[in-house]
Parts: sequence; C-alpha cells; structure tokens
Amino acid sequence: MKAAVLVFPGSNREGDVAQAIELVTGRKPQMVWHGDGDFEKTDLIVVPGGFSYGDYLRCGAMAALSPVMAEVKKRAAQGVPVLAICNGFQIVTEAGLLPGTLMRNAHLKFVCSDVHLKVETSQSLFTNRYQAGQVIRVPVAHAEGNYFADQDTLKRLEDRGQIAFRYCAPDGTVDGTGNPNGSIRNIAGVFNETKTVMGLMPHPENAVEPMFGGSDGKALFEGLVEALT
Amino acid sequence: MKARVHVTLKNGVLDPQGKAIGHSLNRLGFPEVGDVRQGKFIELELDETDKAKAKARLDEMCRKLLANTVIENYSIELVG
Amino acid sequence: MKARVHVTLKNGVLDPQGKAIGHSLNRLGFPEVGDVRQGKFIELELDETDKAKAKARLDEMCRKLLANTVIENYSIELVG
Amino acid sequence: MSGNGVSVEKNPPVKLPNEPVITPQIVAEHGLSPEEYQRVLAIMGRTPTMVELGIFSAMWSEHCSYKSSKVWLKKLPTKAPWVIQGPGENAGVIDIGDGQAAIFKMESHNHPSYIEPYQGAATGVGGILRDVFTMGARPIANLNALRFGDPAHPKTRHLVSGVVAGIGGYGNCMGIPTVGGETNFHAAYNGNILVNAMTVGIAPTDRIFYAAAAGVGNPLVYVGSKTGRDGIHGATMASTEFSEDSEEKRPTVQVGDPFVEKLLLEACLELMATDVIVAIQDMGAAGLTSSSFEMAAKGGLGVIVELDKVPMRETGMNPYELMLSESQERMLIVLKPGTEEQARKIFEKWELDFAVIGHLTDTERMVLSWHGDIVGNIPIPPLVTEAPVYERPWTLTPLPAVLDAASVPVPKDWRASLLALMSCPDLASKSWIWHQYDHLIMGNTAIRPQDGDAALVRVNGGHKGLAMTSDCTPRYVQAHPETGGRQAVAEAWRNITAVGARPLAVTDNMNFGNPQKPEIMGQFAGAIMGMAEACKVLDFPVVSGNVSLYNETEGRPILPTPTIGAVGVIEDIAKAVGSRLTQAGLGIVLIGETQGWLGQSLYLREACGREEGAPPPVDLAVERRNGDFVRSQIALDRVEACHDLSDGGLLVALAEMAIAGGTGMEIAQPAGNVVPSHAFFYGEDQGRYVIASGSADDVIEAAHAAGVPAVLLGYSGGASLVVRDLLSLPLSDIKAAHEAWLPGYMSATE
Ligand SMILES: Nc1ncnc2c1ncn2[C@@H]1O[C@H](COP(=O)(O)OP(=O)(O)O)[C@@H](O)[C@H]1O
Ligand SMILES: [Mg+2]
Repeated sequence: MKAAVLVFPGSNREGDVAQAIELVTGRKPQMVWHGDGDFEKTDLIVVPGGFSYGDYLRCGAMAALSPVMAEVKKRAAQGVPVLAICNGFQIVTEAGLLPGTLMRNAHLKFVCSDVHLKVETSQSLFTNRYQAGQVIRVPVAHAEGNYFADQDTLKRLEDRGQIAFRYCAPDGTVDGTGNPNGSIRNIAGVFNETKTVMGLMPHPENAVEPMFGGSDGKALFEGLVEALT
Repeated sequence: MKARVHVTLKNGVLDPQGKAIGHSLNRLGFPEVGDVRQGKFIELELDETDKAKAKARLDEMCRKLLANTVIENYSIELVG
Repeated sequence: MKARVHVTLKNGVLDPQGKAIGHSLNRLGFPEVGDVRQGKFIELELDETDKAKAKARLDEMCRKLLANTVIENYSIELVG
Repeated sequence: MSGNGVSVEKNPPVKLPNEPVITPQIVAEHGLSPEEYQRVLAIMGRTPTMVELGIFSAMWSEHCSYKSSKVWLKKLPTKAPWVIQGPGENAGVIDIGDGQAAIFKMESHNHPSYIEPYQGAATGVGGILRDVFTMGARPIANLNALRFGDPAHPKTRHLVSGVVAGIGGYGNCMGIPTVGGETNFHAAYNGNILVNAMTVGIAPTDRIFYAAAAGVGNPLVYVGSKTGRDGIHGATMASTEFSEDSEEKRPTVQVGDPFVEKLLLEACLELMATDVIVAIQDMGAAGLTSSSFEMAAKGGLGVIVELDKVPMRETGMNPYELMLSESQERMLIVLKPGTEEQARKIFEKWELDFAVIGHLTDTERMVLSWHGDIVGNIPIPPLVTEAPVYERPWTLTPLPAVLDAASVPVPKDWRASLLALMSCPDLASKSWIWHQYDHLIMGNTAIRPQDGDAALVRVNGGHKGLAMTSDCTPRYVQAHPETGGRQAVAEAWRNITAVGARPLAVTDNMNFGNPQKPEIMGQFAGAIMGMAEACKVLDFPVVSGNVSLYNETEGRPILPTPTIGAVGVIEDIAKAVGSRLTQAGLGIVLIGETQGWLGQSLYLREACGREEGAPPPVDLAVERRNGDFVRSQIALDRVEACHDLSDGGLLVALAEMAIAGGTGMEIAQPAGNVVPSHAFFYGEDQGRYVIASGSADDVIEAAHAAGVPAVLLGYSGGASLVVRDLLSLPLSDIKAAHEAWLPGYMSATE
C-alpha cells in the first residue's frame, strides 16, 4: 500500500501516523507539503492531526483552502481513499468532503484521554478488520471534536450506514458517559456516501503498540493494507 | 478603508461556548442572563477606496474563508 | 432586553489569529487586505427592563468574565 | 556603516528626539541602585543614552545577572563523565549513549502567570521550548511544576484554570507531549503563584549548537515573529516620555503564538541540518539585548546592530523599545558568510520573518545604529566583568525540634483519615489538569501521568527510554532548607529509580522571596547546601537551572521552593515498571527503614491541622543504597509495580497503587514492629519504596544480603484496601475521593 500523508503548517501528528503506517506496511509513506498540488499517485491519502494554521479562525478552515486539498478533493471524487484524523477530520469537513462540522468541546477544555469506541460497521475499507459492535480503546486529543450536523443530515448518515464509530462505555453501552466532547449522538467518526472517505476524532495511530497506549488502532491500518494492496 | 465583519452561528446550530458563558454568568450571580450566543468580530484594513468594490470583495472573503456558510451567517460593515 | 458585547484586543497586544487570517487572505488572492484583528462578539438575552441597570450589570459581567481586561477592551450596546 | 566599527566607536551616540534627561528617578525606575549607576558611569565614561541605560538595567537585573544567587550557585556540582554541557548555555546537555544527547532545562514564569495566567503560562512553555531547540534538540516532552495559593482564596480557581489552559494551549499546539509535573496548594502562594516549566529534547551529540559568536564580519540574522511592544518591563515610564503614540503607554503582556513557534522549531531544525550556523540564541528575557550581548560576549567579539532593520509589528517603535521588547517566538543567528540566501529560503518556506540586522566586529563593543545614526555604543567586557555580584547577608533557618509521634493523635477513624488525605488538595488526583495536556502525541509515552513515579518516554528509533520527573516538598524546605534541598534532590532521584531508570542529571528552578532579607537569603543558602550535598552523593550533577527571587507580596514570601527537574535513562524500555497494581497474588514489600517520622507530614497538616516539627532527615548513603537495590531488582524482572514513598507516607502510596491498577490488597504492620501504627502508616521517612513482586521472598533475601531493610506487608488481590485491625475500604470509595476533589473544586463558584 502506497500512502501519502499531508503536512500543513502546524500539523503535528503527521509523524505519529507515518510511524503507524510504517509499522504495518514496512514502508515509509510519502509526506506531501500543503503547497504541493501535484503529488505522486497513491493508494491512500491521510490528512493528519495537529493545529494547521494554529487552528485560528476555525479549525481546518485555512488548510481546507490549500492547493493540496484542491487536489485531494479531485482524487477523492475519483475514489482514492482518504483517512482524515482529528484536525484532518476538521479539514475535510471544512473542505466539504464529509458532512457536518466539529464544534468546540461542550466542556470547552482540551481533552487527552483514552476513550472507548463502538465500531458501527465492518463494511468499509477502514473497518474491515473489526466486527460491527466491537468495542475498541484508543486515545483522543482535541479541543474541537464535538460533532454537529442538522437533523436531516444525521438521519441521512444513519440511514445509509455512514457512521463509522461512536463513543461508548467500556462495555459498549452508547450513552453520554463515554462521550468526551458532547458530540451529537456520540458520533466519533463518519464516512462519505461511498465509504471511501473516513473522518474520525480519535487517534488510532497512537494505539498501535501495546506498551504505548495499547494496540486496538492497529487493525484499522492492517485493514487498509488488506483492502488496498 | 476599514471593514468590520460579524460572523455568527445560524439559528439552530449548537453553540457550546455561548451556552457555557450563559451558564457561568448565571452561576456568578447574574440570574437575569438568558440565552447567550458567541460570534466573531473581525476588523480589516483594506487598501481600496471604492465602497461597492470593497463590499463585493469582502463578501467573497466571507464566503471563501471568514465564515463557514453551512453553519454561520455573516454581515459586513464599512467604516471610513 | 438584548445586549451586544464586543471584546477586542488592546492596541499593541499581539493578535496571532488576526495575523494568520490576514496572511491567509493575502495568499488566497486578496492582496488589498492589510492589518486584521479578531475579536469576540457576544449576544445576550437579559431579563431586565431598566437600561441603566442593565448597562451596569453588563459592565460587571465584562469585567468578571467576558473580557480579560489585562489585554482586552470591551464595549456594550443595548438593543431593544 | 563601517565594516568593523572601529571608527564609529569614538562617535558619541546621537540623542533621539524627545530623549529625556536621565534623572535619579529614571535610574531608580530602571531598578539600578545609585552605586550600580555609578558603575555604569565609570564604564561608559559619560552619561548613557536611554537605550544604553535600558541595556544596563536589563543585563544587570536579577533575572539576567544572577547577582544575588551567583556566589551560591557555584557550589552546585555540575560535572560527571556524561555531562556534555553544564550550566551557562541555553540548556544542559548530557550523553545518553548511542550518539544521542538529552538537552533539558526548567524555567519559571511566575509573575507573568499571576498577572495573566493563560498567556503567562503559555509563554513560559514557549520560552523553555526555545531554550531547548536553540541547541539543536527536538523537544520530546514537557513537564510543569505548579504552586497555587489556598484553594479558598478568591483568585486561586481563576489562576489554576488559566495556567493549565495556557500550558496546554501552547504545548498541545506545538505537538510536544506534556508528560508530568506536580501541583501543590498553600496559602503562602496566594499572592505569588509558581509556574515552572521544563522541556526535554534529543539531539545527536555531534550536532549541538551553542551561543558563542565567532567570525568577524559574519552576519547577524533575526528570524521568527516581528517585534512589538510586549513586556517592556519597569521601563513603562521610559516609554511614556519616549514613545510617539500616547495610546501605547501601558505595560503590555506578552501574548504567545504557538503556531509560529511550531514553524520556528521546524525551520530551525531544518536550518540546523545544513551547515550554515555559527551560533544561535533565542530571544528570551530582555530580548534582543541579552541575546546579542551574550553571543558577542561569549565569543569575545563586538557587534553592530542596525535596529531599523528589525522586523517591527507596530509603527513608531524606537531603539529603546526594540532592544528591550520581550516579544515571543524570535531567534538570533550568526551565519557563515554568504549563506544568507540559503537560510532565508528555509525561513520563507515556513512563512517566518528573516532579516540580516547586523554583523560581528572585533571591537568588543555593542554598537546600535538607527537609520544611519549611532544611538548606543557600549563596551561589552566590563558590562560582564563589572556586573554587580552580591554576597548578601544570610541567616540559616535553625532545625526545628523533632516531633515525637506520641504527641500526635492517632486517627479516631482510619477510613476517614485515609479518605481525607487522598482527597486533600496536595494529594488529590491531578487528572483534571493532565487530561488537558496532550500527553500521548509522538506515540512514545510509555508511562503516563499517575501511572508511575516518573514519566517515561521512548527515544525515537530504539528501545531506550528517558525517565523524567519534577519534585520539591516546600514545607520541608521551609522548616529546614538544608534538609528540604537534600530531600527534593533525593525524591527526584528516587522517582527516576522507581521506574527502573538510572538517574543522570538535574535541572533546578530556585523560587524564593526577597534575597535582601537575611532569612530568605539563608533559605536560599541552606537549600543550595542541601542540594549540593545530595547531588554529589547521588552522582546527580546540575546541568541547567533558573532562579526566581522576590516572590513575595506585602512582605509575605512564598515557601522556599527549589524545584528539581531530573532525567534518567533506561536502556530497554520494556523493562521499566509503573506504580499501578494490576495483578492479584503479588507480595507487597516495603523497602527501607520506617521510624515513623510525623514532623511536617501531610497527616499532621491535614488530619491534625498542625504544620510543625523537623522534616524527615535524608540519609544520602542509605538513599543511594536502597535505590540501587530497587533498580537492580527491577532489572532482574522481579518487580511488577514500584512506588516511592513521599507525601502521605506508606498508606497513601499503597492506596495510590491500588486505585491506579484496580487491584486491592490485604496487608498488616509486620509483627514485632513497634512503631505506633499512625506513624508507621502515615510517617514520611525518606529512602523508601513499595514494590509488588511475584517473587517477594527472593527480593527480601537479596535485600538483606545487600543490607537493605525489606519486609513483606501482605499480598495483592480483591477490590478493597485492607489493613489488618485498622481498615477496609473499597477501592471505588478511595478512587472517588481521590478523583473528585479537583474537578469539583474547579466547577464550583465562589
Ligand atoms: N501540573 C501537572 N502536569 C502534569 N502532570 C501532573 C501535574 N501535577 C501532577 N501531575 C501528575 O500527577 C501524578 C501525581 O503527582 P505527585 O503526587 O506530585 O507525584 P509524586 O508524589 O509521585 O512525585 C504524577 O504522575 C504527576 O506527573
Ligand atoms: Mg513520588
């Protein structure tokens, strides 16, 4: 699997995701600078976490207008898979690749913590190594992860199976207790209609080694490798 | 020329900051405070003398960057 | 009664957000944009009919919570 | 401008329009005593200009000159075979093997954080990060040591919330994990909180960058953010007569821009990978003044600074303001000649300002020019050699009488006493704080906050780990500074040891009151003596540090707080242990001797409302012997969990281990042990650890062979903490009490 990881001024988890990809594929991904609208063809595009442009104005707003994102939109339309994590999720919603938006956490504070996620479907490139209903533990680290969409959008997302992950309690119960940010309907990650673009707030790339935060995130990358090679 | 832009959340869009502010004010001894909404206020210096042109350009800036029109409204004011 | 509060950075205080916005606008094809400053705009519903009283209370709210008077100025407007 | 400044040297500076006449009042407002001003006149041979006066004032301030502390700091041991760079550079550097160096330092931002907690703390983090990456290191972790006033004080909540948000806001955006720290509350900090921030970075040993300038004619380059009127201190009044725009006549708080600092970090590291840098220095306190001055002084050279070339954020700025501004996110670099364009390209790629603002000369003078006029001209060596150094009078704090355990009441209700301790502000969980810090970014955090005595971070690309901690017990230092100084170092050493790592070196942050009072100077002297002795015996040199004096309000000083930051190394990170008790059936072994020391203990303060007695003595030989033993047992894989005993004593440590790992235990005071039970369980004797082991017998046998006291207390298991004859408490109750205090406090009003 050939992967490209985008780098914006202020990105800071690009190294973490590159490390995770290398761990799983044995191969370093290509790092693509935000001004590069013409990067090499790859099997997967990753929009990483961080504080692109300092998260000033609105998280992801300035990065969404970069030359590289114009190219990502084109390729996503052609079906190239896009994995957008945390700030990446914010960037792709700003760019219109995914519906909804990520508001300030309800408690207004940054939160870095392990959370539990319920896998909503195994029917996607990103989640094929998980079982629907499975509970995994991965960390979050963000101040704006409070997913919001209007009722029509939410209905559409749910009807079409576009919810990827929901926050839950360790036993899998989906209620407010496991929700770290006030996200509507406990949504932690969503797909586009074709399930080739996935955005999520949690960091599977920081859960790929047992000694360093657990390894429940590894299957996401392994599943991608399986689907894309 | 100077411009002032207000960006506010559309009705019906959740405003966690506004809500938290309202809540804090109530607790700090301001029970008279009801709904609170927080928006952005952006002041720009423009190297442009034609008002109509400035307005059109600002409108474009708002749509492109300053506001996310899926969830936000904006208004533009020209000063001096 | 409704109130509108503007909170802005004092002159001379660095405004990282404003700077980044100005920079972005320039890059996006708006070279006419010079200095940009970002502030907050807060709208509050008040259960109070006396204007003078409302103003005094709002002033207190600003000093206590809404503005950080070490680096920010605020202004209060009453509407309706 | 002439090439080497020889001709300009003789020209008297030009007066600027509106330049005020220097009066005794202006001198005083610059913090210079009349004698110090006489020295200025002697060095200059004439009346200085305002900008020159400002430079003397900044360079001779306590902050930059260490005039009260210098004579004492010299007593700290700073050498060891693994020390590459001790105090004197931007940060300390130690060799951690495999061609890698750890670069680290701690620094205070106390006063700014009290004035504006968010920005004060944020810029504190920004400053310490720059100190570390200036030397070529990529920062891999941050820590922060915080002291706040009484929780009941009306300002405390606001300060906690702002400081924590500011530290998180800066570190999170930079993408550096904040992995540890400490947080205490005491009324003595009501008017003077302490915010001490520490950064640890890694660099190849053959690519470390220093501040000493070299090469006459080499260009002096300014990079980073533009200069504004931020933080021009006591100098407010000077700007009053001086500035053109009357609106600007107020002190300004420095605002940090972590986004720009992130770009600056990446740009500097990119530049450092090329071969163009001669010297580099961040602009911290006293900004352009101290950075240009130090670079030239260290290199034995002179410098010409063309101030009108400095990138400016505001209009109407004058030389005085430019030299004294403390705008953040700026660096000064001496480049190899002819490499300016190569360097410029890198900074432009990262969208940062880049300007050649002068060059080095052989005159040993600092010459300032402003639109072609010379506005300042100072000889550099005398400003350093003639800088005031004070041997301030000092009186040592006498050792208080030892408190007899028999005079301290036994708890009426053991459960209530333990819950009270576990939920008191100093011992309550600080998870409300560290959950606001990204402690996981970079994917190398092996021991997170609260999971071990030291944080443990993997060094990229290998199996090696760095253990780091920050420690100080101010109430001990207050009671007896020598003992307290010794204890702070010993506890840091112990915390590194408790995760299995080898302690290597120390950075310190000396926070004290007004040094002009003999008793405060005595606290400083005592603490240094204790620290020096501990560092010597434990082979734990001090490689960097910071001093913050005058932390007092209306004559009320803070508790003397010599914060110790420490770093250690473990070759194989998989061998490290945390303090969480996660398995049943393990033997719980107490290492070290327990006499039952209740003087200055938290039990005495929290349960009995008394702050008295002598603090627990620290026997450094015993400390070393016990620690070396514990480390050896961890290396032998005999230890599943380990926790040092400190605040709150044995029972608190056991409760912490149990709730962190979700496994209870049943223990008892060993038969025949005659220490009164409250002193046994709550005493704060030093040099002790608790370990959980699957081979407790082997551990105890080995301990006895090594002459180390070790005794089996009981076994892990169940969901309660059970102490025979004394208490049985469900872990859920302890955890609830421990976790609830800080969030509850922070969400309450009034
Ligand atoms: N301000 C802080 N920032 C980050 N971590 C903190 C802070 N305060 C406390 N902690 C963490 O909480 C835990 C308990 O702190 P403390 O009681 O001081 O530990 P110890 O007594 O073992 O040195 C430690 O892991 C420490 O790193
Ligand atoms: Mg400890």
